[in-house]
Amino acid sequence: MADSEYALELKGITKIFPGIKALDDVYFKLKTGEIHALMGENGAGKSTFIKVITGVHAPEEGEMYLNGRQVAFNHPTDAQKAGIAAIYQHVTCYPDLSVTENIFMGHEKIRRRTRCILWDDMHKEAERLLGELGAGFDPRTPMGALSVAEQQLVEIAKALSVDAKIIIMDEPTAALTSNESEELYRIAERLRDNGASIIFISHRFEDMYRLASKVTVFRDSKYIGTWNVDEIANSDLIVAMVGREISQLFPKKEANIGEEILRVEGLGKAGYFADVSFSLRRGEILGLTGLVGAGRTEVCQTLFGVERYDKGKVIFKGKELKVRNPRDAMRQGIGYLSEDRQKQGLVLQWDIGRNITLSALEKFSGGGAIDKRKELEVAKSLAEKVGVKAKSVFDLVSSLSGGNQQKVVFAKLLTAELDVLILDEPTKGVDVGAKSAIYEMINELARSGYGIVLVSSEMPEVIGMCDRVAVMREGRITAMLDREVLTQEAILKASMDDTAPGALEGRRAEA
Amino acid sequence: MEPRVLANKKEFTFKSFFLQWEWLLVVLILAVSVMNASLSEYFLEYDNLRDATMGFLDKAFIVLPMVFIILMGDIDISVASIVTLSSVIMADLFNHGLPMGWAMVAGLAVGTICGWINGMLVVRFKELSSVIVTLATMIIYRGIAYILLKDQASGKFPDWFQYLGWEYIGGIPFILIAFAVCAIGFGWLLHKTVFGRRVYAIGNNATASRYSGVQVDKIKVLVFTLAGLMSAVTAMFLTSRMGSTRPNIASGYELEVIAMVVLGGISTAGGKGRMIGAILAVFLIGFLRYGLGLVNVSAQMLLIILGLLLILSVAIPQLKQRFASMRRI
Amino acid sequence: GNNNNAGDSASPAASGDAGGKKKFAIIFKNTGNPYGEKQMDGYKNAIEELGYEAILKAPDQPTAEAQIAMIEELISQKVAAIGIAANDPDALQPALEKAMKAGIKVLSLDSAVNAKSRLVHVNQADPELIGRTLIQGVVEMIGGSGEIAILSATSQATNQNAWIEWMKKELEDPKYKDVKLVKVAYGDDLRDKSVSEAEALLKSYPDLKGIIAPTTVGIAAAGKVLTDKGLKGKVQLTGLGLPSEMAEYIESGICPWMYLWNPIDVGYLSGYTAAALVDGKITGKVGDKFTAGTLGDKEVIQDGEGTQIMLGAPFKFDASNIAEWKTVY
Amino acid sequence: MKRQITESAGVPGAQINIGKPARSVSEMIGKFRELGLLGFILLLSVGVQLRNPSFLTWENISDIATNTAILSILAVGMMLVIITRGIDLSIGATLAVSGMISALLVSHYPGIHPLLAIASGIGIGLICGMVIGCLVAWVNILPIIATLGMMNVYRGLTFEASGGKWVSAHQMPTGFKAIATGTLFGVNNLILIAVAIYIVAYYFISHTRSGRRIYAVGSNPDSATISGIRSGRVLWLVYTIMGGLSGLAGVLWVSKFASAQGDTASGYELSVIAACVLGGVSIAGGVGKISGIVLGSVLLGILNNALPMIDVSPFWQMFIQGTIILIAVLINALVKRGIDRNHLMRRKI
Ligand SMILES: Nc1ncnc2c1ncn2[C@@H]1O[C@H](COP(=O)(O)OP(=O)(O)OP(=O)(O)O)[C@@H](O)[C@H]1O
Ligand SMILES: Nc1ncnc2c1ncn2[C@@H]1O[C@H](COP(=O)(O)OP(=O)(O)OP(=O)(O)O)[C@@H](O)[C@H]1O
Ligand SMILES: [Mg+2]
Ligand SMILES: [Mg+2]
Repeated sequence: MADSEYALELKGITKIFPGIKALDDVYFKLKTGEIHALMGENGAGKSTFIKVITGVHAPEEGEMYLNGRQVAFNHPTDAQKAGIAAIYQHVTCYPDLSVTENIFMGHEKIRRRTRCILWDDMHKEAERLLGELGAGFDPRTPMGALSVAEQQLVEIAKALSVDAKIIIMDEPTAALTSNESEELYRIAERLRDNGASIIFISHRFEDMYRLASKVTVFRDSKYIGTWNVDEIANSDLIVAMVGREISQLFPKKEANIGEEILRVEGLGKAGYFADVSFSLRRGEILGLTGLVGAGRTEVCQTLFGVERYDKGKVIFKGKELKVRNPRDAMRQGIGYLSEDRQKQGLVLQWDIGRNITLSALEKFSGGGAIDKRKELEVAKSLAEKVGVKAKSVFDLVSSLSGGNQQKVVFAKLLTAELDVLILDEPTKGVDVGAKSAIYEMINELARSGYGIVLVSSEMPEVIGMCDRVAVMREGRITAMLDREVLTQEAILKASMDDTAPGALEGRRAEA
Repeated sequence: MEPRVLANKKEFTFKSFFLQWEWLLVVLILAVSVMNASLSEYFLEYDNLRDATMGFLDKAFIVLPMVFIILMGDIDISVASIVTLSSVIMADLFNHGLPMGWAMVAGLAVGTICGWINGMLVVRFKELSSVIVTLATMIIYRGIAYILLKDQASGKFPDWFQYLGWEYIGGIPFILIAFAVCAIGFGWLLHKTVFGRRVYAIGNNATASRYSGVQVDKIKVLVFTLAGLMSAVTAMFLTSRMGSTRPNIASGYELEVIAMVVLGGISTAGGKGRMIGAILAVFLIGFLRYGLGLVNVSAQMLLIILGLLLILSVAIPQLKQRFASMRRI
Repeated sequence: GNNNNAGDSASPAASGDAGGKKKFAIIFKNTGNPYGEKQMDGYKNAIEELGYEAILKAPDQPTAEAQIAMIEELISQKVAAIGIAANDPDALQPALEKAMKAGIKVLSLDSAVNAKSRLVHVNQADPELIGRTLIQGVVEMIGGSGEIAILSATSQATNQNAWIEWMKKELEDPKYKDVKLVKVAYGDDLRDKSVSEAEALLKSYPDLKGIIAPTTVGIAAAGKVLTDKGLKGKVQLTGLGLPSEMAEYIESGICPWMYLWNPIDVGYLSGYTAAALVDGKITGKVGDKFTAGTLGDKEVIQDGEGTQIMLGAPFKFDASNIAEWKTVY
Repeated sequence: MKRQITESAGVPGAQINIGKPARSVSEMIGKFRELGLLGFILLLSVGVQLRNPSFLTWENISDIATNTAILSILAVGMMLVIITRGIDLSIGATLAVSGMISALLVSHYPGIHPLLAIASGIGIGLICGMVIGCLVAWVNILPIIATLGMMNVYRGLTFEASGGKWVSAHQMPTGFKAIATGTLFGVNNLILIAVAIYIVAYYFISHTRSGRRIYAVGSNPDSATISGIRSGRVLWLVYTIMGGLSGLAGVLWVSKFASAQGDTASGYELSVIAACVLGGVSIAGGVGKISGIVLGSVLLGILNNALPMIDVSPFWQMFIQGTIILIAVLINALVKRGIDRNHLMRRKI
């Protein structure tokens, strides 16, 4: 059926946003029935590239061929009609609408003559699709009631629902734990075996090795090259992505652990978590890991005063801690780096300097007015300290790549006098280059006496960085593992239900 | 990671400096003045211009805190009702024998309390949005004014009370001086202080602000309370200008105030805009109305002109942006 | 005498510019009101007959605030006289006092301002006469006994309230012992509200025999309700209304007759009064006499603390004459 | 921040999974909201009935329905606008201008068929709505500002069109006035028109693509773009529908009251918005049901009808209405919170 061996071919694509060239003369070839990984640092232009393919953005230059025929998509529906489906990086759901509608939005089933929507058929079809994915929830539930991981499954179902020839997945595993990722791999492989071609974007090397046969790398909006996955060495790939070598991802560090600073006793919040107890010492990095929705973020936010707990107590520096809001927490000495830096960490429309000083404005105010010179000085020195790549502190944060944005959030934490840092997925969606800088920074902070709680879903990160690890499952801490016994197997065992072989297998059995 | 040195200065370009919204307002004010002057020989008389400001400045006091409210992405449509209620309560207390000074204090206090109630409702019931909350309180506050004063008008204030809205100090209207003081105060608050910076932060990203230790709720309550207080200040001036009060005064002020703030370039969608813009807008609309009034343009034409001005003022930047991005492509 | 000279010397500009034509202004309550348009027409006729220039103004909303702004605009234009149909009797006092200080002759028409804010009031009809006539009319319609109700404009409307007071006084007469005024309802001059209020009257008082609606919107709304409910002959309707609005219901017999003065004449008389004030023929004192064009000789008489000029008795509209008037106003 | 469990936006699920025992919690909340409102309405009715026995008579109920018809027709359009996160302050003015122009039309050409008059009113309304739609959808002006500006323009045009005059009952042909007073099977035309509009609107928003897209755009505008929904068109459509309904309401209004004035229905937009809010339409977008706004309109209609009937002092009416709106809205929010909380407590951790 194909006039060409390539299902999709793009030549010389250039896409310009006001003030930024997001894609610069980019090439890409996707064979029929292959899984092709697309990699690159944050801001390399991967997501933009996807949006060009799916017709969300129109490129300024370049040609696109589908099965050898030149096409031009002006609108997402054009791409949908041509059999291209995409799972976008940021979950794009309608929280108020049912799962079924989320799956079928844009291509609802309608009765020919009356143009009336066939709800029954759609619900049945949705149920079938979700069943295949091992999801156990009713397609009539509103999307907003689902957890992030469940929403990601719906996104996948949405892509499957159109029976696409080309499926694009933009960081689908970012919100999933290894088990759920495994399920996704299997689905992807099945789709490939059925003749679909898949473009797979991820920052995780394990995804690429596990799935893809080819890998294409972008760097700074430019096309770098395409390789067979089994032919390129890990280090070469990193060089291609970053433009230089990264010697050591997890720098060796000697822990310098001091007295206990924070103790949590039997903390509980109805519906979210219960019986959470742990202690943290100065200079220590305590890992907090588990499956998505295990309640880690909730625990952290409770400690930071975003939410209230209704059971247990927190002892901080020997005294019982009572915080009503984040400001209280910061005053007492607890800082929090949130999971979602764009929504919770930064004021995107502001420049770097203002973002850094936002939480410590009182320090620069004399008689109510802000001392702008002093503010600039502090902001500049902190931005330099964490190594933000920018022209000046007056650059807008929105113009920075993800990794640099994360560094700005770190700089923000350094303005306050804190003792405990709670870092919630500090490397989520951050490229390898920035990742190692962040790890270095975390170690540096621990050495200088901070107690650090590191929430992470990435096993290598947890094992490489932490002195002790608490594993959570369904709102409870199921294991506290010391560095000596810290292995992937131990963590997995603790994070999954002992009675069932695996969370997802369990779900499937039910469906 | 190679250490980097960041530049010390912000890049300054004349183009971006002169492309600011406020310049457009200045140009518009000049254009309106030229137009008015050519249409009516009376416009450029000093006495007339001076007295014209007395006519439109009363509601301008509400514009100042409304800038804060709209910057934070909220809105308060109960301000006109607060004006009425505090005016009515002031008059009522005065009629019951309270000295005028104390009655004024009570009026200001009532306005402040009304604003505080708005603020508390808005932060306690986040799911409701400020439009709904203040829509309800708008009806309630005016409702209370009706209950208190029924079909009566209330007046007979001491003579000195009338000076507020009608007298001059050194040839300058007192109301203009008072407005200038308040405008400078609010401008300072918004642009120079920690408080103002936080208001902008909330407007741009309330969640991130909260996570950064900004007490979003407290600031919101404070801003709504300020709006209540300034509405009460407007009530003082308006009552003084009318010499009496009724439960139906100041109706429709809320929309005029919001229109001025928007014309001033304050955008809800990103916490952008400056106090000076809103102040310029007050004078732009004020002089436009006055000038057209001098040539006795009919009320309906005035409505149409003001409506179109409002639309154009928001449409121009939007269209400009669109053309700019088209040209770059 | 003296007053006359003072007036002339204080407004030299008024007589000097605009080709030497003196300007006479009238401000009605709000725009788009046919009754007001007719009044302004009458005023204009009179002024132009006398060879002066007329300025007609009306705000888009019937508020005192808007009228104050218009008074300021007229002071700036140095008009010779202002005739005003006030939205509030007291709230215009400071503004009108300022106008008088600037040498402008101020008179009110239709709805009066308080005595301090005017030189003279042009009264369309004696409130006492209106109140008593309406009661006598409705009692005649209902055959001397039964329940009646009043459907008024807003609860603040001064004219209506004065008339209602006189109606109540008239009802105190023992000959009305079988007539019971059950309720005064307020339709706020809004169509929908007046209709609901009229319906509520009919339901709450099933034995209601007559409705008096001393306001155009109210009487027309009541006429509509009685028509729709087929209550012709069962519930009688009278009051004050525009012939054009009421023609339908007078012709159909829903409202056997009603009263109104001729708004054109009210305006016309006001125009002549204004001119007489400006020319110094009268000063607004009791006993002053002048000739008001086609309306003949008029005399200034006492009205509470102030003075007034009376147009005459209201005109009775019934089936025999409504056809010729319905196209006039 | 934790995401609140949101109420399902539409009707779809509701009738289809009859027979399935498991009902989602959100559905129950949705039901509860309407039941609560209904309960409140019944309670209010009983209270009023005790004070004034003529309240619950057939005639009065029919009057309430007739008087509420125009409000609830407008509420349908307003609901769509609010679902897309917008608001329309211009409807009173649109209503006035289309009512005035169709009244002028019938007064000049008395022979005109009433349906043609209705069509002309709807046409004018549609044009007004389209203009606003363009401003909101393609010039990207905030709805509250665009409609505030156009409100002034339309109101000014109404005065200009009429030259300050009113169109009175005697200038309107009987056929035109009969639009609002006529009955079919003993039911007033206005009620029938309103019911017809509910049915069409219900079908439109729950069974057609365009209807569902309104919810999609309101629920998440960004993903709507990515799903290939042309948000601009949806917004434009919504304001155009609102305009058309306002135009229709304008003709009905003029016909019902047999008079067209320049200041017809000024401030009426607030009542319509209040009806939507009482009916559970969320200003944050994406949520709203026909059944809700019907109940919301009915509640307002009952208040307008009942307060004069139980002899409440006119000076208290405004306060009482405002308080009831506030309390209804607050209780709604609190109940929803409670249910969310209960739902959480039931989760086993
Ligand atoms: N709509 C837009 N307007 C302006 N600039 C944009 C827009 N979308 C993306 N960009 C910019 O284009 C560049 C490429 O972004 P893109 O999201 O494609 O990167 P990415 O490779 O997907 O990064 P990540 O790994 O973080 O997902 C970035 O600098 C980004 O700021
Ligand atoms: N959208 C949602 N609506 C309601 N409850 C949710 C939602 N998302 C998560 N939850 C619930 O909140 C609890 C804690 O979630 P939380 O996000 O804190 O977990 P986490 O371990 O931090 O997961 P993540 O890896 O996503 O950060 C879980 O019980 C989960 O089911
Ligand atoms: Mg991306
Ligand atoms: Mg988390």
